[in-house]
Amino acid sequence: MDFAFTEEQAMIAETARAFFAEQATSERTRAAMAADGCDHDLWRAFTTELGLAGVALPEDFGGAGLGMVEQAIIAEAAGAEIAALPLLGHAMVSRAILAGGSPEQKADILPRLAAGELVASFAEAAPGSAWIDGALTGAALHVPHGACADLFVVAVGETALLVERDAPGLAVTPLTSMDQTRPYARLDFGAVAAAPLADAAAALAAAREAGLVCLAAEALGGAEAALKRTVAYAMERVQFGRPIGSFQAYKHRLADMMIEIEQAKSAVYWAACTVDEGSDEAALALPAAKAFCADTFFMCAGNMIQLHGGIGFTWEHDAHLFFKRARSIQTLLGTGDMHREAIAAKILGDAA
Amino acid sequence: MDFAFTEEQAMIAETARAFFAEQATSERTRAAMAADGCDHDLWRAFTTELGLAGVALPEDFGGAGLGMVEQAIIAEAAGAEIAALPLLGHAMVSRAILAGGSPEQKADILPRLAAGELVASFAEAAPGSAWIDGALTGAALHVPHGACADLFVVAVGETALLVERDAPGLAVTPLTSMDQTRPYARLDFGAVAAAPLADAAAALAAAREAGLVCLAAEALGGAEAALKRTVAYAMERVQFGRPIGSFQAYKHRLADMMIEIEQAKSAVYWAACTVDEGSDEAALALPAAKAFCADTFFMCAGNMIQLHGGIGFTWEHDAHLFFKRARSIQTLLGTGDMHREAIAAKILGDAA
Amino acid sequence: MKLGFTAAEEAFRAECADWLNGQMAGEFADIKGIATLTEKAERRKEWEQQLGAHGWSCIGWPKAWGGRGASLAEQVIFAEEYARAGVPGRVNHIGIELAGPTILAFGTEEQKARFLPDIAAGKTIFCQGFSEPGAGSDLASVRTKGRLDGDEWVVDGQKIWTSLAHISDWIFVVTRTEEGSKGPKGLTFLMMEIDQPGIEIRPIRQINGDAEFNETFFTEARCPADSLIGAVGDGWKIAMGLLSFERGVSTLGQQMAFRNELDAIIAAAKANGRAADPLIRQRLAKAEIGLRLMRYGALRMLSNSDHSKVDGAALTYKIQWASWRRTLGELAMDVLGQAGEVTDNAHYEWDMLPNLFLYSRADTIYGGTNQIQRNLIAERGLGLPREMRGDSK
Amino acid sequence: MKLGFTAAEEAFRAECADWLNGQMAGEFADIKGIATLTEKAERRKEWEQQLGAHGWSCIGWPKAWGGRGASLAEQVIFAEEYARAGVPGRVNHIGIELAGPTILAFGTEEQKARFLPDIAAGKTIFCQGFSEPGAGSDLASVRTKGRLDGDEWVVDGQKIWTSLAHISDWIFVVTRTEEGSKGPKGLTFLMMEIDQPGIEIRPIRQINGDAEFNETFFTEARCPADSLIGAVGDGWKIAMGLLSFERGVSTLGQQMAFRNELDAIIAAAKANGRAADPLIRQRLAKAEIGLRLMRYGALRMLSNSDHSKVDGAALTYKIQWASWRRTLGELAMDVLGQAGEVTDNAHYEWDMLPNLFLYSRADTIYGGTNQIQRNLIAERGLGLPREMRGDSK
Repeated sequence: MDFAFTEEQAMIAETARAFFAEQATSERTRAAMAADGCDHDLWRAFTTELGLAGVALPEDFGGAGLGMVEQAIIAEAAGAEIAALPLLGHAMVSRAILAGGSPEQKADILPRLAAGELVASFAEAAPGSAWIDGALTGAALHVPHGACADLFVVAVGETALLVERDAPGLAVTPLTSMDQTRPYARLDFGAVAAAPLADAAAALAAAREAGLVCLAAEALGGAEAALKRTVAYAMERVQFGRPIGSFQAYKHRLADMMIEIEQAKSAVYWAACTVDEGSDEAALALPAAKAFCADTFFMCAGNMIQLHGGIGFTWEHDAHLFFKRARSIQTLLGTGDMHREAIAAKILGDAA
Repeated sequence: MDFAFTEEQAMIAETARAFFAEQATSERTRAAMAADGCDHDLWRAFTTELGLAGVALPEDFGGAGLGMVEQAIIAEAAGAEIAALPLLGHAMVSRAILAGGSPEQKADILPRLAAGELVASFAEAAPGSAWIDGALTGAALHVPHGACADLFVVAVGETALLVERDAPGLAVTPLTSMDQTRPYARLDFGAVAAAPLADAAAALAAAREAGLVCLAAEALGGAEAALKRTVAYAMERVQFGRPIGSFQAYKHRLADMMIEIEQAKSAVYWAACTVDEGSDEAALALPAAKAFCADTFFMCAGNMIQLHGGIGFTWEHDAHLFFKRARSIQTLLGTGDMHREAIAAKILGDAA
Repeated sequence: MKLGFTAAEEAFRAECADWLNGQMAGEFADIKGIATLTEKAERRKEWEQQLGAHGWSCIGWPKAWGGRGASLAEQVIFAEEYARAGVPGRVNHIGIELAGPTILAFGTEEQKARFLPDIAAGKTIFCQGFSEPGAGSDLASVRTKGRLDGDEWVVDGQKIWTSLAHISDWIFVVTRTEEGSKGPKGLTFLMMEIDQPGIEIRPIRQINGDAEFNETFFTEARCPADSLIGAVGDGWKIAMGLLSFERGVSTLGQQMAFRNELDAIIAAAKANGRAADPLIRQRLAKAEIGLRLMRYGALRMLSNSDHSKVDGAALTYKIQWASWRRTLGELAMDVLGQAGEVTDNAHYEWDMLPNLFLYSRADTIYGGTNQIQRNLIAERGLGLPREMRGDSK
Repeated sequence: MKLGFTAAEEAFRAECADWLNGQMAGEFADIKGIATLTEKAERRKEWEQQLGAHGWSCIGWPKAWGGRGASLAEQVIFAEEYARAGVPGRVNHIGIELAGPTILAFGTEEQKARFLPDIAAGKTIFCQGFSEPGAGSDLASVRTKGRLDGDEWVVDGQKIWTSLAHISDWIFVVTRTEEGSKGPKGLTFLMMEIDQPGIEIRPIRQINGDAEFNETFFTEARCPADSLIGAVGDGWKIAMGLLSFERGVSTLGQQMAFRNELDAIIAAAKANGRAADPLIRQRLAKAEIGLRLMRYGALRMLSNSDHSKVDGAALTYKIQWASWRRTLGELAMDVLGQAGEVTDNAHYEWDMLPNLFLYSRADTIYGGTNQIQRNLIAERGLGLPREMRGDSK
């Protein structure tokens, strides 16, 4: 039992933080927002220079051979800069194939995912979709970074399918999304030929685990950055002849953000550890982390706008990037209410 | 449309406030708490000197011929001093008999209620209770001021029964209650002979209306007093060389109390008016007022303890009287969640 | 204390509703239901004029100045019916709610004659130049300078957050006219025509993608010497008086717009099944309660004839509605789910409810942040000590 | 980063559980499950001695002083098993969590030998004399005076909120030993025996009807000249050091007590049907999440070996648990309904859950109110400007 980063983990955290702080600038993110919502240069740097696209994949498949703790470290650092990167779907698909792919599927795809040659996203098919006789029909409504993915894992009921971007019958429609740093796309499946993953249950569970850890961690990173930037503003901005950070109401609001963030930090790494250690507690830790961190980020990002005053409400200031990302995290992979209900069912021992 | 007190109403408010402030002292209330939870001298003064036990009964029956607005004014003033008086049940029973009693029942009972000769309380029979062949069996679990009432109206399903304190078969057990200024009693009915009110539906509806208005108004009065006393303490108490009321976090907390209280004030008199004017809006206003005012009072009373620091947590200080009254109001006549659900059903047009 | 309306008042309600519904079904059908302040601004200036032409623009004003001397109850009724009919907000709301009442209270007879009928007729659109860059909540730290140059005031400086400046004809500006003065002293309240070389308007894009607010630059901008309201140095007093008008009958119209928003959420919840969720039901009920209490708070405020006392309902009103609406925006999104996070519109323009979610973050900032409101409530309403200014020690 | 325990640690867990469960099923069955700090105090002093006699009292202390030099993981395990077995809280918690560690850190070897083994053996019960009437959160404004009179300190003054003083043997007292000094300067930290004519204890009845707290009056109370910890004038430094010990391994035991409370609520909700209410379910889930995050926050805090940096988990811990528990008390009552508002007991004594509701209002006050905690977090954790003292300008 040692709930602190190892030296290697601390180093990865430092490296990732420095990387995103330097490269995922507001200017570049805004350029990506105006285009397809993906900073492609950043993706290249992330996958080549940093070489961490496969952080949680085994070395056999070209990955770093690390786990969810390290995946969370990366997501936290990327979240702190609201990086316009397709990390979420990529992590979900990587882990899904690792957990549920056939040996051939793994050998074929995982090395390319680890190298960042393929960009992947995960799609939940809408009710009414079906996979019959090897053909997928229906749609997926809100696929994160769906317009810039080369490969999808599509969940249709209890089946997990591999769908390639250029598969005949697949139509990908980019959607104007509130969070322009992770825009959604709609996928329409017109009898698309799709290969099922060998062990769908394992694949979907692994995708969900990775997704929840990533979202919680990126929310943590976003919340921390919102606090840090707002503290900096509070020290510099003068009103009524005093730095606004000297007003107690302002101080207490920032303190409240820190109180939540400290808990969020515990939540993220608790959840990541339960996955890495194969602990039963994962069934509590994952929904807890997702629900808690999403709320923390939303609270912090809302405060970021509020405590910046008028400037925080402008397009020009970055506060809205945090705010919109926070909103999108709330609904991605299940709302807080849903996750809390799952926890209630577990502690009450019912299935209501 | 004129949503302000008439001169008469303003005068009643002033008189009632002065009366309770002078007579419902902490010392007397604590003496009542140590006994049966009723300040009997105060009751005598209230019913004779002030003569307002029948404020919302017609003059024909010895009442003041006024309505729920004036009843609310009284309850607000009594609530501000956490007066140990059986006002709630008395008002509910008075209005129940007025609305649903036979001419004989009204003529027999209402004048004695208006004069304060009889103390009445309202009891909701527990599931399993029954009224068969003129005999009531079962129990009522939490009857406010039940141990000092002479007369009960007992709701059994859709029936409303008059039960006298000395009816054979009735056992009244005083209960040690968290709020000692309005202690509960348990009533056990062992085949008690009871007379039904002529129009039970009207009686129960009127009792509920009066009860919700009284509780909301007394919560308002309690919240206002909690704020006023805490403001006074904030001006006088010095910490770190400054009056604590000069700390912005403290100021903002008090401001938040005032923001809620102002809304609670609107809620109480809106609800009272809807009853007096027979408006359809009563179906929204009554649950809204009860739910909102109970929450406001609980928030203010909790803050009263917190903002007084250690002393606020002592038995000696009055803060706990407010806090415990606030708690009891939350559960009396339906919780906030229940009332809000009723409002939701109404605005959504369903009956879920 | 009485909530009901008289038969005559109900007849007036029918008259309002008839006329407004007729307009929204007829000549002005194209603007029905617009929820932002910026959309179709030119058509809405025509709507201002239509209101004026039919005597419905400023019904509480004296008849002499273009109003109809309506009673409080009538104003309440009109505001309710206006929003109920789906009529969009008044693009001249600054003129009719702030500039007009200020001129009525503090202006000369000549100024009243010059401005009020034109405001009521929808011919003069006003905006408000209070806030300055770097000042934010500290309204008294005005740096924009005004000096008399012969028979003209010459103004230099910059204002910010000037709502709708880009479609306005006039702006009222608080200027520092006494060299070296500080805080609320030495300020003067001027009315200036916008269409002049010395005034430049630059839009500020907001987080919802819209641009209702502007930066307004004054470079030797000019107005005649008699353009001031009150006396030289009275600027702070006038500005504070003006802000108190914000809490007038117009609040009831604003509330009816909120009503439309809440109704849209209720409709969405019923349509997509979220109405069955007990958590959503609680939040809808809370929103309903909050809205009702705003209404009765406003009626209490308007019915209160004793203006000598601090009116708690008035003092707490801003933070109440702003907080309520921000919460409403969050509820709207939770009802819509992910569907609320995407739009068919390629230009990042949002439907009513997502726009409500984004825009309402400004509600708790402009016109006095929630923090400033709590200070005011604690200090004016509860008599607690004032915050210290860092520079006045 | 690793959450699991080794096989040896799991074996240690079994050993702890065996012994504790055996005690609670045997000789000390009569105190099992007690939730307050005051009930059956004399029997619980015997329990302290039983723990000491079997080497389970202060397992993290060095063996030389009565501990067993247990590792962090072992301490975590023992704290968990202690509460899991339904063992009541330590009536000497001030001694083992505050006085002991303070003596260990700042005391002389002689003082260590004199006090530590007796504390570990449950023979010396300590209480804490910090707060004074009128001082409240302002800990530095100590007025209780200490002066050297020959080879004795003589203490005059009054302390308040001295938890469990009425069952304690010793009290540590922060006294002002430098005439005319102010604030944190001129204070000295003394250890005094309570059983002497100069010390009088008066219980303070609390809102839950219980009397855990006391007023403590010093009238020429005496202790030997060598009763001070640290040097004369070091009192503030020692007191602050002591407060930092509050965030040790004992927090995990406290959390397990919270676990028992939450489990009681869950059981009540299942028994009375409230567990079916989606609103209650959300609140139970939030309580569960909060409790888990407290656990992992504490583990983060304890695992953090870099004590040079401000530790955010430690800094935010007090307000986190206090606020969580206050919310838990409200949830408990909402689950119980009106049944929670009455008791069979004629003396206004309450069962665990209603008592939790009432008592938890103190959690956000003592040991630094939530307001003070937020100041500390903002100032120490975020580097924001300090609050001004009114008297230091």
